[in-house]
Amino acid sequence: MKSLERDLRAVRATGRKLLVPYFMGGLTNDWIEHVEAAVLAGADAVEIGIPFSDPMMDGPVIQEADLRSLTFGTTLDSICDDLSRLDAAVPLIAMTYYNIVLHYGLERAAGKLADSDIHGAIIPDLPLEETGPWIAACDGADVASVLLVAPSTPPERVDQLAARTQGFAYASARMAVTGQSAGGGDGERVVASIRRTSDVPALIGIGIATPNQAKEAAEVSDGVIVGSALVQVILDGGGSSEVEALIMGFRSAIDS
Amino acid sequence: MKSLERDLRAVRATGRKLLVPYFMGGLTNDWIEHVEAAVLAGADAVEIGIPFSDPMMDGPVIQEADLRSLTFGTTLDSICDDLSRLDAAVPLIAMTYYNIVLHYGLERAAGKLADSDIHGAIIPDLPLEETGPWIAACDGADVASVLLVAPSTPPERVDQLAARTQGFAYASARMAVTGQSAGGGDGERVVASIRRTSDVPALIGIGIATPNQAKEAAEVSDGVIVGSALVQVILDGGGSSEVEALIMGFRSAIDS
Amino acid sequence: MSDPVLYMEEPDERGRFGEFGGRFVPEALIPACLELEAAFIDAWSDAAFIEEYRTVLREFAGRPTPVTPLLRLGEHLGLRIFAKREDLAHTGSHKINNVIGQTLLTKRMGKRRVIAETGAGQHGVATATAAARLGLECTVFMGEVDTERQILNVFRMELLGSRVVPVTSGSRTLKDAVNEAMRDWVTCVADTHYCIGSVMGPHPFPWIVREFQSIIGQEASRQLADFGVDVPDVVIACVGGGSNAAGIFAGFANTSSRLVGIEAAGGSAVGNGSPGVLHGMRSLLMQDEFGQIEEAHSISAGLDYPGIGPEHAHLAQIRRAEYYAIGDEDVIGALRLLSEKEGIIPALETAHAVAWMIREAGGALPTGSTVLLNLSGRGDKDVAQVQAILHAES
Amino acid sequence: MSDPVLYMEEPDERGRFGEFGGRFVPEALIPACLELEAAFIDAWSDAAFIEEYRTVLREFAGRPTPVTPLLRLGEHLGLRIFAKREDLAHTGSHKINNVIGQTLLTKRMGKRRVIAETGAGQHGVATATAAARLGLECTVFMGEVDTERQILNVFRMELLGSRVVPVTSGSRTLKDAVNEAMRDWVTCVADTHYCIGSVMGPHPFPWIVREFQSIIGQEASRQLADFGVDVPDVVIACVGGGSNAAGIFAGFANTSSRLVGIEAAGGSAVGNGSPGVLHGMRSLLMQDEFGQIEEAHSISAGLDYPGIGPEHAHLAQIRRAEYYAIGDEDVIGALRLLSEKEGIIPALETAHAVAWMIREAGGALPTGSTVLLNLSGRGDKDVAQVQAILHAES
Ligand SMILES: Cc1ncc(COP(=O)(O)O)c(C=O)c1O
Ligand SMILES: Cc1ncc(COP(=O)(O)O)c(C=O)c1O
Repeated sequence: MKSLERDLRAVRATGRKLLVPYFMGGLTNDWIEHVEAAVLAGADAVEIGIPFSDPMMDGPVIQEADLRSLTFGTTLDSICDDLSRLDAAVPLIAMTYYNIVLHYGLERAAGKLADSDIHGAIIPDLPLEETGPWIAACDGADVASVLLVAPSTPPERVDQLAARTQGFAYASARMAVTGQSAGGGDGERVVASIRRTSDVPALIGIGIATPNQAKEAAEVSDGVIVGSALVQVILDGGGSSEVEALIMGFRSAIDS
Repeated sequence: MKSLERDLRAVRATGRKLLVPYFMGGLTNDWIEHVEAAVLAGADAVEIGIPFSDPMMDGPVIQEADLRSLTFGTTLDSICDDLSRLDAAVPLIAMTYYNIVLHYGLERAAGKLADSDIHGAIIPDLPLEETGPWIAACDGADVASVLLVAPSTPPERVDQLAARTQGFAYASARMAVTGQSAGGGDGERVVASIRRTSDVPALIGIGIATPNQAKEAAEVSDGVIVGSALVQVILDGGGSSEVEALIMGFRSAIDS
Repeated sequence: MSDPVLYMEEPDERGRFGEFGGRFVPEALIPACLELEAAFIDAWSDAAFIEEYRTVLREFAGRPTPVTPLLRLGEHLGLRIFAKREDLAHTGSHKINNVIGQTLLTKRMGKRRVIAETGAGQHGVATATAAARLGLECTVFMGEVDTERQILNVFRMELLGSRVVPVTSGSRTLKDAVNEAMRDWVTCVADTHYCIGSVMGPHPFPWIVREFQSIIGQEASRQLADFGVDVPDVVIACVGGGSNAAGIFAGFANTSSRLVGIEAAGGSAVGNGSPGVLHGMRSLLMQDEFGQIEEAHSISAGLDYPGIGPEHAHLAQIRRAEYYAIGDEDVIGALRLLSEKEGIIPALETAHAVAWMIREAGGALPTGSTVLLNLSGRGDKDVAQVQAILHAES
Repeated sequence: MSDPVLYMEEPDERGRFGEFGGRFVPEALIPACLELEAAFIDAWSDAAFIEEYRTVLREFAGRPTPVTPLLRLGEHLGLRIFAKREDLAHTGSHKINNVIGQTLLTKRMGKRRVIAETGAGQHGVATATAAARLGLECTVFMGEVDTERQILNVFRMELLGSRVVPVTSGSRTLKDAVNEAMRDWVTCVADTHYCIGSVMGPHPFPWIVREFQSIIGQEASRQLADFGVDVPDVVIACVGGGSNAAGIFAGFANTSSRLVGIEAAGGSAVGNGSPGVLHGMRSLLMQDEFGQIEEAHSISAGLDYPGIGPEHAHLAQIRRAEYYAIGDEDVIGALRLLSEKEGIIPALETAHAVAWMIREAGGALPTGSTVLLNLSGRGDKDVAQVQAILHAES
């Protein structure tokens, strides 16, 4: 078992629902402080986007964040460098597209992530069939390869995904890209389908835009991932205090 | 023999070369005076254009005259009315397109022309094969149906045209429309081909733009028709005195 | 028993279809018309020429064009509709059939240059195309108004190596372009063939052009048989000069099919015209009480002509064919309906025929009729104009 | 004796052509890709489906398109040139072959809506056309920059009843339109088929599109035989995503013909690219040292794509096909030469292939070679652009 899964299971064991915010690496000069603020406000783990020119699975908000960050020259390396300044003790999970790690070299990328205390990675354009080489690379380092399960995934496939995912299972609440339509959607059903065969932590993401939606989703899962709602605040110029306030709102809704 | 041919033969018999200027009927208010001025200056006969919207055989100058005259409401009838004011004793020859007389009624048109002292008609879009009904109508009145002979007309056809033309034979000097290119061109050859079988008066037209050209053409024929050069003067605002001067120039060149 | 009357046969020796047709041109052009007539008669009975003509149509122009069943439109209108797809011919309309024939004749006559008139530019582009293929010099006369309206077609002709001459006389549109082409022809007839764009002009043009277009009707008749249709109830085509209509009618003139030609209301020589002589032919013309030719006005440049081919005047007179008019206001809706139902954006010219079909479905076109529509051209050339019209309306 | 190696066969079960291809899509789309693969395999072995596909191509799209001998250009270049005339297919390019196949599959899968990406608008217009014909709802994604450049194609799609969505993300061109179409597909996959416009995207698309386009090569091979050509020395096609090239190569992959694909210099995935993953496929891509995809830049919108279909990447790697690049500066001259010599104005995309032929005649194309050129589309869509370029130069 990879450290990410151990860590998340440990939190779950306390009865606490996991709150995982998403930040686009390099989006602002002070993005590391945003992460720290989120952790301070109650985040249990943080997803860190490594920007890609063609973020096919992302809606307008995260697309804009990708492109804006790229204009600042952000790379996998620059993000890892920045993270050396991070002062926070929660698990970090990278989120990027396959071409980025492929180009970096799969083993080299996994090693670099692990060296930077990033112990999980979500690659949304890697479905089960294509994920082998990346999982192999991740297995050479302590990086959990997190797989997604979609509302459209048929049962046998859910079983396979649940068996192969590492760290946690990412349950898409909707047939949608990030930030597109809001609400818990099919999250409950997807989590239930994972649960049939696996007790890996199962987090609901995609479309969790308000504390109330997060609360509902957390009730039927092990926690939630909050992406576009948060990135929008930063794109609009929000700083650490806005991040903190937002995360606190989600935290208290989930915990109530 | 129609009166037009008799009249032209009579002039020819005196050794004089025929000078036939062309005027667009109704082109100006005082067009009748232009005709009178031309006669005073030595014209032996006058061609009078009845305007048509689509003067296929005419170059830009006479086209413009057609269209300008039409904007003044000129019709066959209005031209005949105007001619009742004409005080001149030379033969008049109408020049128009077939649709004008067809629409008026062939017999009615021929009768109307004769009544207005117009004893000849040139219809350039009526070749030999199509001219029958019009010749029949002309034969019912004293109107000579003048046929054209072109440089491209083959010998047998020249013979037929020479035999059937009335009043005179119109020898096209060029493969061109009126006013297009200047000079005597093939006029001599066309006249000679007519002469092989006929002694009908043969006038050269199309491309006679200067007194010198007229002189050369007249030397090999019975005379010349002057169109665009004259119409241009009137389009440019010239009045009777300009007409008179121009015709006198042609007259003296021809006679010299 | 007497022979049955046959329609759309050869004109008489004076080039007449009944009382229409003939050869009303200056003497200077008579030899060229006679030469052309002789060359055509000779070529058209020469198996090698016919083979060459058909080969070029097949290998270069994309013939046979298909017949497409218009199922969704047919269901919508309660008709069984088949479309003959001249829009798929090279350069986008039936015009190419004629110019391929005429340019091959030009070569055969030993001439090195062709001239043509054009309105919207379809016939001009087609002529420029066929001329380029054979290495003939080509000059196209186009009313100045049209060169401005159809700037891209002007450029297209230039790309094909042709010279485009803007005609500044008269109304500066199609009719004046014909006049100007005739004038050029008089001047250059020794080495130049005038490639007329429709079944009009002096004999033998209306006949030649009809013969070169009759491949449309021949193909369609054969193709309909493959759909189990022996003879369609009605054959419909739009009519400018009348070449696409003549071409498709030729395949059905001696069957029981009704033949229907659709003119633009503003260029309706049958509906609003009277007999007269223009551009070398006796036909039905829009003219005033003095015999002055009127300007046609239509949303569609290809129907913007005050006359009609003489054979159509004859077919109308003897009632073998029917002619109706469609106003500008019905044309855009018809273009849209065909586009949406069938995925075919027709030329505005063609849309007139579609509009009549829409208007008369269940009326003059009884429900259940089998209809053959000549889809004479594609609408790409018209899309900008249609957009401007719809934009102005909204 | 071992079996000979066969080229352009089915991809392996993971959708790979050699090391390229695959299915790099979100889990959410996997069921749709599997459904499509199953539906295609089923349909493609169903004689009734194949018959329907071929019937629509014949009756609606104008197939077979002819092969035209380009005699004057051939003489000029010292080559024996034949052109496969996809410009004569309905909507003006080979794109229609693919969309007819895919829309029929859409119906077969019981879906009621299609979406498509488009650059210049050719694939969008083709998809809108096929959708109209079948009564499918259609949405086309088009980069905002392209909707402005190609306003008439946008209108054309709207006339055909489609909705055009301007894509405002990224470089607002073709690559972003693909991203956006993928996003829509994720959302609406239950009732929507994504009709991809070239041999790209996740398995099974590159295979399906190649199969639907292989009619080009099949026809051409048969047609060349009629000209007494057994196997051409060289087969040339332009390459954007690579569908027209794949379609014609398919007919000659297992002969001795050289296969030559011509990319735009500014979109040269083989010449300037490296392996990577984009739009669901592993292929050659133009990308920077960090794996960020570069924007392609070409005079021709249809070649303005930073990738290439995976099968082409494979054919390049195993050297069964050769790929070269042509810069913008050579394209207009090639378009003009073909227009003037043959009366065919090609699409700017196609003009790249012509330009290479002109450049290499007597060089990489030895004098006397028999060349089959895929004339993938007509230039009407490009005439305004060419005019603007020539005008700016003069
Ligand atoms: C598509 C199309 N249809 C019809 C016509 C009308 O000509 P015709 O009546 O000679 O077929 C034109 C003329 O330009 C045309 O382009
Ligand atoms: C005429 C034409 N040729 C070629 C292409 C390039 O696409 P592909 O490489 O898929 O054939 C396009 C794309 O729009 C096109 O319109």
